[in-house]
Amino acid sequence: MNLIMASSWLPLLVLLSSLVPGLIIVFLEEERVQLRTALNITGAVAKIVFVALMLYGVTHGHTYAWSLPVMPGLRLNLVADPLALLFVALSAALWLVTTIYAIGYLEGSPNRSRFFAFFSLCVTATAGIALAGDLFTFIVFYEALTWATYPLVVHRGTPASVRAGRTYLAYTITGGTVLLVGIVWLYALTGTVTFVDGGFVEAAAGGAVTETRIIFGVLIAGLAVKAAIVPLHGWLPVAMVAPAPVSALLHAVAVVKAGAFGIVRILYSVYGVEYATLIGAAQVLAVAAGITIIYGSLRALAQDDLKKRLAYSTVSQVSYITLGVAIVGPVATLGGLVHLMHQGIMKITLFFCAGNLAEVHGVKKVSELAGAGRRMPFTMAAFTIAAFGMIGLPPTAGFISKLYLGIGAVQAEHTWIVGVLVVSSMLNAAYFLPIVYRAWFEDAPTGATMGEAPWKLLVPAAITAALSLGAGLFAAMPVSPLELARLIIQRRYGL
Amino acid sequence: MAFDVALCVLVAGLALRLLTTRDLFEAVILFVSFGLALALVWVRIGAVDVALAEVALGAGVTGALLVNARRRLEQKAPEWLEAAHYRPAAAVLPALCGAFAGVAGLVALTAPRAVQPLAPRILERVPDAAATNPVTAVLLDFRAYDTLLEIGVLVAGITAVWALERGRPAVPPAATAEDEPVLAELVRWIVPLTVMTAIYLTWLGAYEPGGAFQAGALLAGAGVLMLASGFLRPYAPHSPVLRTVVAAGLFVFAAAALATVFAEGALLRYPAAGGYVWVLAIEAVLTVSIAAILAEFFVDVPSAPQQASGEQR
Amino acid sequence: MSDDVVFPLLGVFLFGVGFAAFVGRRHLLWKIIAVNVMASGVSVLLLTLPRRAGEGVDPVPQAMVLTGIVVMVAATALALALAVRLAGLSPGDGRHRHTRE
Amino acid sequence: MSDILSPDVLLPAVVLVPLLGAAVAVASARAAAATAVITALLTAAIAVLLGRAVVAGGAVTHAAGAWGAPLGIEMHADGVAVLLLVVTAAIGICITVYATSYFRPIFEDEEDRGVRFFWPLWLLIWAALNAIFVATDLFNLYVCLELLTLPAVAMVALDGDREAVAAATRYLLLSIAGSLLFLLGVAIVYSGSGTLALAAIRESGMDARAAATALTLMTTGLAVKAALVPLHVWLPPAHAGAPAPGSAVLSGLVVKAAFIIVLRLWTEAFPGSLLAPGADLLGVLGAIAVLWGSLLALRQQRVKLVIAYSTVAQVGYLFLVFPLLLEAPGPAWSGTMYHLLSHALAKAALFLAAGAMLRAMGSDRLDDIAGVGQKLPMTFAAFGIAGLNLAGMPPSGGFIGKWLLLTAALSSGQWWWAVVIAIGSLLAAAYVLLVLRAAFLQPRARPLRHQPPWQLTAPALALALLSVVLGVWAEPPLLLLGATAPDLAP
Amino acid sequence: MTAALLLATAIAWPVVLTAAFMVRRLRAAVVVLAPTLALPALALGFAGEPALELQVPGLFTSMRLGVDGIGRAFLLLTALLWTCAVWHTASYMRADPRRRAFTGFLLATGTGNIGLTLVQDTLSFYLFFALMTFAAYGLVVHTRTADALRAGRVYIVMAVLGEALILAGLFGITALATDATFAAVPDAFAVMTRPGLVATVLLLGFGVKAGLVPLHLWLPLAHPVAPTPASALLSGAMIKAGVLGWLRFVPAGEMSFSAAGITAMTLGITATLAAAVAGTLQRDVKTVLAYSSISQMGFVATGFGAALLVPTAAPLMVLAVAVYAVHHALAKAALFLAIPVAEGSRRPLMLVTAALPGLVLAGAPFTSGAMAKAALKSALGGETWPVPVDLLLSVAAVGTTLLIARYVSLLALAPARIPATGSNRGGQSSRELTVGLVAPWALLVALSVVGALWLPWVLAPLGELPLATQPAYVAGALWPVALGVVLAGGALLLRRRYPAWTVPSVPAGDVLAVVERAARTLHSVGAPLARIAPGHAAARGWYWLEARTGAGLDRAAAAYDRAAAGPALGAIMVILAVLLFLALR
Repeated sequence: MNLIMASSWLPLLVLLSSLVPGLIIVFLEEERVQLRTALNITGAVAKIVFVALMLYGVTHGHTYAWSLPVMPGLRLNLVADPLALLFVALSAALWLVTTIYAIGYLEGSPNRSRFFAFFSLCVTATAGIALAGDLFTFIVFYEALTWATYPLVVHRGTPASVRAGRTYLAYTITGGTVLLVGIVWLYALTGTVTFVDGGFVEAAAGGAVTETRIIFGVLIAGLAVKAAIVPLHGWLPVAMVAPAPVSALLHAVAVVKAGAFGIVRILYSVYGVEYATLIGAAQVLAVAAGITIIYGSLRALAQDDLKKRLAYSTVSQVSYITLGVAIVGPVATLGGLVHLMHQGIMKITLFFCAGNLAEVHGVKKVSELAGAGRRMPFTMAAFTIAAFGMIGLPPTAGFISKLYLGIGAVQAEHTWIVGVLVVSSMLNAAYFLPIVYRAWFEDAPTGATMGEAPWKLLVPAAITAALSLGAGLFAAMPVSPLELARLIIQRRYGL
Repeated sequence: MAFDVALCVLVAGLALRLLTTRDLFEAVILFVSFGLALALVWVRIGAVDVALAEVALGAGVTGALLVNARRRLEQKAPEWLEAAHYRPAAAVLPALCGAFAGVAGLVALTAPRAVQPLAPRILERVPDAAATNPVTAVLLDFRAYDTLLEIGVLVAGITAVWALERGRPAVPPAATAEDEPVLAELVRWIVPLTVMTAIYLTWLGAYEPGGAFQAGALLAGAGVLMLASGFLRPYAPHSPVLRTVVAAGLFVFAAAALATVFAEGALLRYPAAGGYVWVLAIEAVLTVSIAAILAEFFVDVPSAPQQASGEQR
Repeated sequence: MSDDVVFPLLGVFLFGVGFAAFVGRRHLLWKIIAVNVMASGVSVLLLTLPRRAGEGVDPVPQAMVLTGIVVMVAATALALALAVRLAGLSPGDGRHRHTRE
Repeated sequence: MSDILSPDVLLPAVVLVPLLGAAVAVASARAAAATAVITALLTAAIAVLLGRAVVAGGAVTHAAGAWGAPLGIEMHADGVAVLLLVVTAAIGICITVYATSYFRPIFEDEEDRGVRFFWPLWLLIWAALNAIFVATDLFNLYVCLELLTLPAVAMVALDGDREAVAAATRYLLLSIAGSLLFLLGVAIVYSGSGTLALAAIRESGMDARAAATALTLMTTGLAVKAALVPLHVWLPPAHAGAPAPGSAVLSGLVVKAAFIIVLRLWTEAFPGSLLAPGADLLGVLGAIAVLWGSLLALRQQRVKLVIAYSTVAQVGYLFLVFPLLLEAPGPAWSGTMYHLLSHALAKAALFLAAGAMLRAMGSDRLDDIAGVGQKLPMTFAAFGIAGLNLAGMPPSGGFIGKWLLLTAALSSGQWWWAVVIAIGSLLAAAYVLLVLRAAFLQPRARPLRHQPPWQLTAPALALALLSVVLGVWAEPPLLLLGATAPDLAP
Repeated sequence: MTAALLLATAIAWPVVLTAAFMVRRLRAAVVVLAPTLALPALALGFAGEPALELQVPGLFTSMRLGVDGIGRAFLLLTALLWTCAVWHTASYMRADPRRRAFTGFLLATGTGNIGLTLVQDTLSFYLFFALMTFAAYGLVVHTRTADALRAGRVYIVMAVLGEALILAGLFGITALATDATFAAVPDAFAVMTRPGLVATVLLLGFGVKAGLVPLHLWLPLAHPVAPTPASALLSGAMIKAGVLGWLRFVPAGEMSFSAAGITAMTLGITATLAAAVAGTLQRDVKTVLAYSSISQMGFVATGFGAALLVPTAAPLMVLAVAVYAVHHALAKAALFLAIPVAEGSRRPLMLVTAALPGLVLAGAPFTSGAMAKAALKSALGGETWPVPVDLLLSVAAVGTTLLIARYVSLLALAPARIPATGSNRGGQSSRELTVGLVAPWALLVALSVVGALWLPWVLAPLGELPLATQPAYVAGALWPVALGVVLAGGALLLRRRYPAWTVPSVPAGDVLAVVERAARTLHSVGAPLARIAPGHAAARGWYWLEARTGAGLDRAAAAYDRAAAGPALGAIMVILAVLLFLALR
């Protein structure tokens, strides 16, 4: 009963749990480290608790909704349906670890209050995106995310980082604006923006096929920027100048995910995959995703800068999500959705490790990785697990996603997608295995510094690595991401 | 009829000349006479109030201001005077503009008049107004709100001028009675007369053409004369007395407005009994303020730069 | 032609020539004079446009013109003050009040 | 004796009180500041009360002298008017607080920064603004315009450097010419319709050609005052040259007043004209303004100039309403008004923040404000929030306005306006970033000359936050606007 | 119950050991315990009754364990080999600095290899198969010499290729299967739109591991460089995993896969012949064995291909393939383990013993080899082939014999005269023979010989195979061996007579060089293509535009301001008004 009483507030609480600390931290002096840390951790834990509550409720058939009237006919809707929970759970979980990591990573550096303030705002926006119950709410938080992330990208304040920030905004704001136009257009056409499982466009405007096609294009074009779909991915590798926790955030938790999640929403709750396929939009999207997957991997091959390589790997990996939801059929969607989580935990691990390497030993390039396994065994172990996950080797999480994607592709009789997956797996291996090889099978250069990262940097990586292994190894367990995703699919397809 | 045409031609000619001449002094003189001629036009039309105002303000004060400004420019930036570069060659665009304005005016001119004009309706209600002179009735009753804001404009103007001139020391008197005997003598006679006339005009305003603005202008003129002849030492620009006098008109008028809103439930709706008194009172105060303001306009023309900059450094 | 055409024509002319001068002449004082002439033109039109032959003059436009004249005096005074002030200032003068590079 | 709180008292009071305040401020230099503060609070209170009254009991009309139109002048306060009054009041209070400190000399060589003239000028402007918002009479509007222009010009020249004075002169002459064009229009209307009341003109069955001429003249005249491209040249130097609080009120409100009048003319007096291609012409000019203004803003080197050019662009947005108003009355009207309101708040905040930076850093050149983010966090926060509002980023009033305008454009099938709006907001983001970026750079070793007191930081932040509130709590104002959308039946 | 427990242990023990190895403190102990890696599995292999099932719901995609007929055969051989090899390693590696690391990889690989014989569902099979494949890399590159690393590179590339192909096949099956079990595989194929494609993909995928030509490239490189026990396992156990993969994933006998079948047979027969030739010309004894493995796998492939092609012959074929796998595993392991022993002593007795498994391989009469060949032939005999298959197979047997001969001769040579390769000899020219070194070898020899002689009798009834004792078959089996021996002798005599003659040699990994060149070309073409970044180009374009037009914009603005200061502004105002007027009326 109590739970039900509080229920309608839970989505809001999830937002506030990071918004409030953020706003307090803004006004905190640099020196108040203890208090700031306390705030951050409390907020993160609180968020997880709230999410857990909702998770429990949703798995027991309860839906949480909170809304605030903004304009006549338009409200700020926070709805916790399973799909939303999938994303919000991911961001909540990863926020905690990333916070711990960031605290360790930034020890003693300037402007930490600013950093953590925007860090929290960033996560708030992400949670908002996840819980958005309609396109209006979605765009609100989507844009908020763009601006909340900017200070993090330029955090170092070097000319390089400011340039990167400029590029980042140039891309994302353009994307946001295009998206806004698309949303308003759709609103003008259909008169509604509220998400409906299976989409509402067909019902509302099935007649105007051409128009819905164009709008779909506009919407996706807008989202593709954050989702880093070729050719709109340019900002992602450039944003590498940001501190490691930020990169982790960008790639695993917030920005890129927001784009991908948006595409999922469009296909899943706005157009509906069936209708999108009917008007031929989904196929085009799938092809774009396929191209991105291959292209990203090819670019990654050529990178010597570790974080750049990871960035291009993200470009490639995130499009799995798009690919999955762009294919008709429950299993493919399942694959896409579950990859939303899996990619997150695996990629964040990789960035944590990359951060450790750079932070502890100043290793930033793949060519400098020789003997890294000896120098920081635990970090590299975590890295290896995540890397194998990215390649899609069993029993890691990556394999599960890839498996369901492949199955879905076959069931939808898109054999070419199987080809894409296979080739991309090989390419992933081609740019990750050399790293693993250098780390473990080459000897460290003489005079190389030894020593593992401090626990604040290590524990997060260890946790996420364990997760990315566990998510695969225990995929059949009821609490695994796979099962959560399956829940969504069952809702949708009534399986 | 013919006279009208001739008059119009005269006015037009004056305007044309004063706008195209190269000599600023000539232009200013012509402007004053242009104003006077225009006043005749007003009389011909039958707008005596306007005629009075034109003489007092349009021709008088504005003319004086122009003369003064020219003198100051002479002092501080003589190059400005021969800088009256006006090339007929460059007259194409202006001509275009003029033509446009002409066309627009003609369109308006050829357009039919209003189906039901306002004048009759106003005139039939004038008896209910606080003044028997229709114009004054409109100024201080029907459209008193405009007049209130108009005073505001005047105050704004003088404040603006002051703001430009802050830090300026009191202008030394241009002359003293000693070195201008003729003027001094003249002043001895004229000033009292003007004052009398002003008072009369103000009082008259309620019934006949005349009123605060004209009266104020006259007073201002007198003041200016006295200043010029050194009978009157100019106040330091921000002396409390001067500021109070300047503000008084606006204050009283606005206060009256507020009071009427409370008392009569409508802005500047005068009490049924003694509305006339209100009007007279307001007019009286206005006259003084307006006079002060206009005089200040005249006095407060900027000082020499070296002084100004000397002040700043 | 009757007088309810003559005077409006005068108004039109005054406004036109005033506008032309306002646009054409670079010298501030002439610009100021020009707007005054324009104003006179408008006043003439205000008074004479609505009026039919033979009728007395409408008090409302009279009041408006009176107001207009006063407003123009104020505006002219300010404009002249500005012009003279401008003549007194050399470029960049007083800039130091504002910012210091 | 009528009840002090009855709207029939409040409506005239909202104009008279600042007028009285101005008179007092003129009379006594010593009491000026105190008077201003009190007047500000009073006026604000009156505006709010009036607003409440209107929300409760619908639009209020006050007949000056109890004559009523067309004999006398009427004041009319509907939803739009009270929103404008309240927003003006909010900005007014902030500017007043700000000015109490801004003019205080902080440098050895600064003696008199003209504050005692600022007060009366500012109160007169405020009175004029309020008067315009509630005016219903053409000639009354003319007088109000003049009452607005003269102090505004003085504001520009207040800092007294040559550029400012030159800008002021230009501003004055142009707007006098504009006023005269307007007045000529008035003359034509009066002779053609026999009335000066906007509503009455509509019914007067005035000759179409004359009406067109009059509307042309008046619109052109006002376009000068509203700095609509290509008549915008006077604005940037003037708004950048004025002292910060002056710039705030000029950019935030004064320009808008002119636009409001244009809108009133087109919707209330001559609604038929919206059918004509003239509406599209204004739209096109608006579009050009959006692009041209934004592009030039991108090229500026001084913060205040960036903001000033952004005003040129934002005014352009407002003029997009004309082509949209017939096709999509609801969103176009509310959107434009909402954009106007939120932009007023944001722009005022920006200028106040810029002023604080200027006083603290001694310069507002983009290269000199590096690291302002760390040095003046509050000021910079204000700037950032307000800037995002300009860029139409949620949650902010600007976003709501953008959303509605886009809806109007797209639902009426005029997608090209949507494109303009989109590009405009992109460019806005770009020039806001121009300043934000500088703040994140590592600070130069250039010490603050002066730590701004709360009077310089709080108002800016308050206004910025208000513009956000406007974005989150948008339903009531929008309902109010929607209720008072003009009926455009020609 | 106990069986189930045993089953659980059989798979859990290796996992436990491997996990324990990760912990630095337990490592030493684990290294000691390593030889027990496969013991539970071995026990299970002997004890476990077929069709024993055990399901672990939560784990992975709910893993299924079990032992069935085929599984048991492979379980046995795997467990045996692993036990012997790891045991052997202990003493073989004594002097090796990286001994522990090697053991670690050995454990991981073993876990994979044993696990894949025990699981009953495709996904888990893939899991363990992948584990084995990638862990084995550590075994290949153990010595870190240039050759080793190159071999490793080739191995991993091929492995990834294989994994990817298998993954594709896996998608194909799992998408249509009711569940992941092997039992469901045939039904999946039944409803497939293009079963042939899937089958071929899988054939090639597992073919990489099974050394199917032309996917065999890694074998001749990896075997010589890997430590001998590792080579034994690679050739003995791991390539059999590939075969098991075939049997598990491609339902031979359910339907006819003509494409896959023909591919398999062609490649198989080619392998048997070509590998024999290439191998005989090798200089390194391990390379020789590697090629022999390739050629042997050729036989298996041929058999399997036939099974794919002719459903009716499938049961027999499958059996034959199984038999072949088993006996080849034992024999090949024995041959490998003989090498270090030979380094210790080169007494003729030892050499003869070492050669025995070779004879089995060659299919000398009365051996499982002969029987398997017989089985193949009889199954093939049912059909008519475009080429004389059985003749070719006999020729291949000759080749095998020659290979063995080559092996023995190389074994007989002194280490000094064996061309130095990466193969690890602990730097010493001769080892002292310890029990740990010799016993496993001896055991394997014994097993292979005994098994070779015993298996036919066991298996004959199962698949009503023709007994390999029947004269016809004896003859058929005898002549190739004999011929081979004769040829070998001849070659030996010639070599004695004309020492000047040099034998032409084939580079290890024959066609590899070609492939590598092709890969390089591909990369040089692909790399620039990958550098195209349209989105970024757009951004850069904008900056460029800004840089270019910015100044112009300023100039334009300034010019306009200047003009507007003069009459122009008025004109503009007028033009504006005129336009507006025209637009309004």
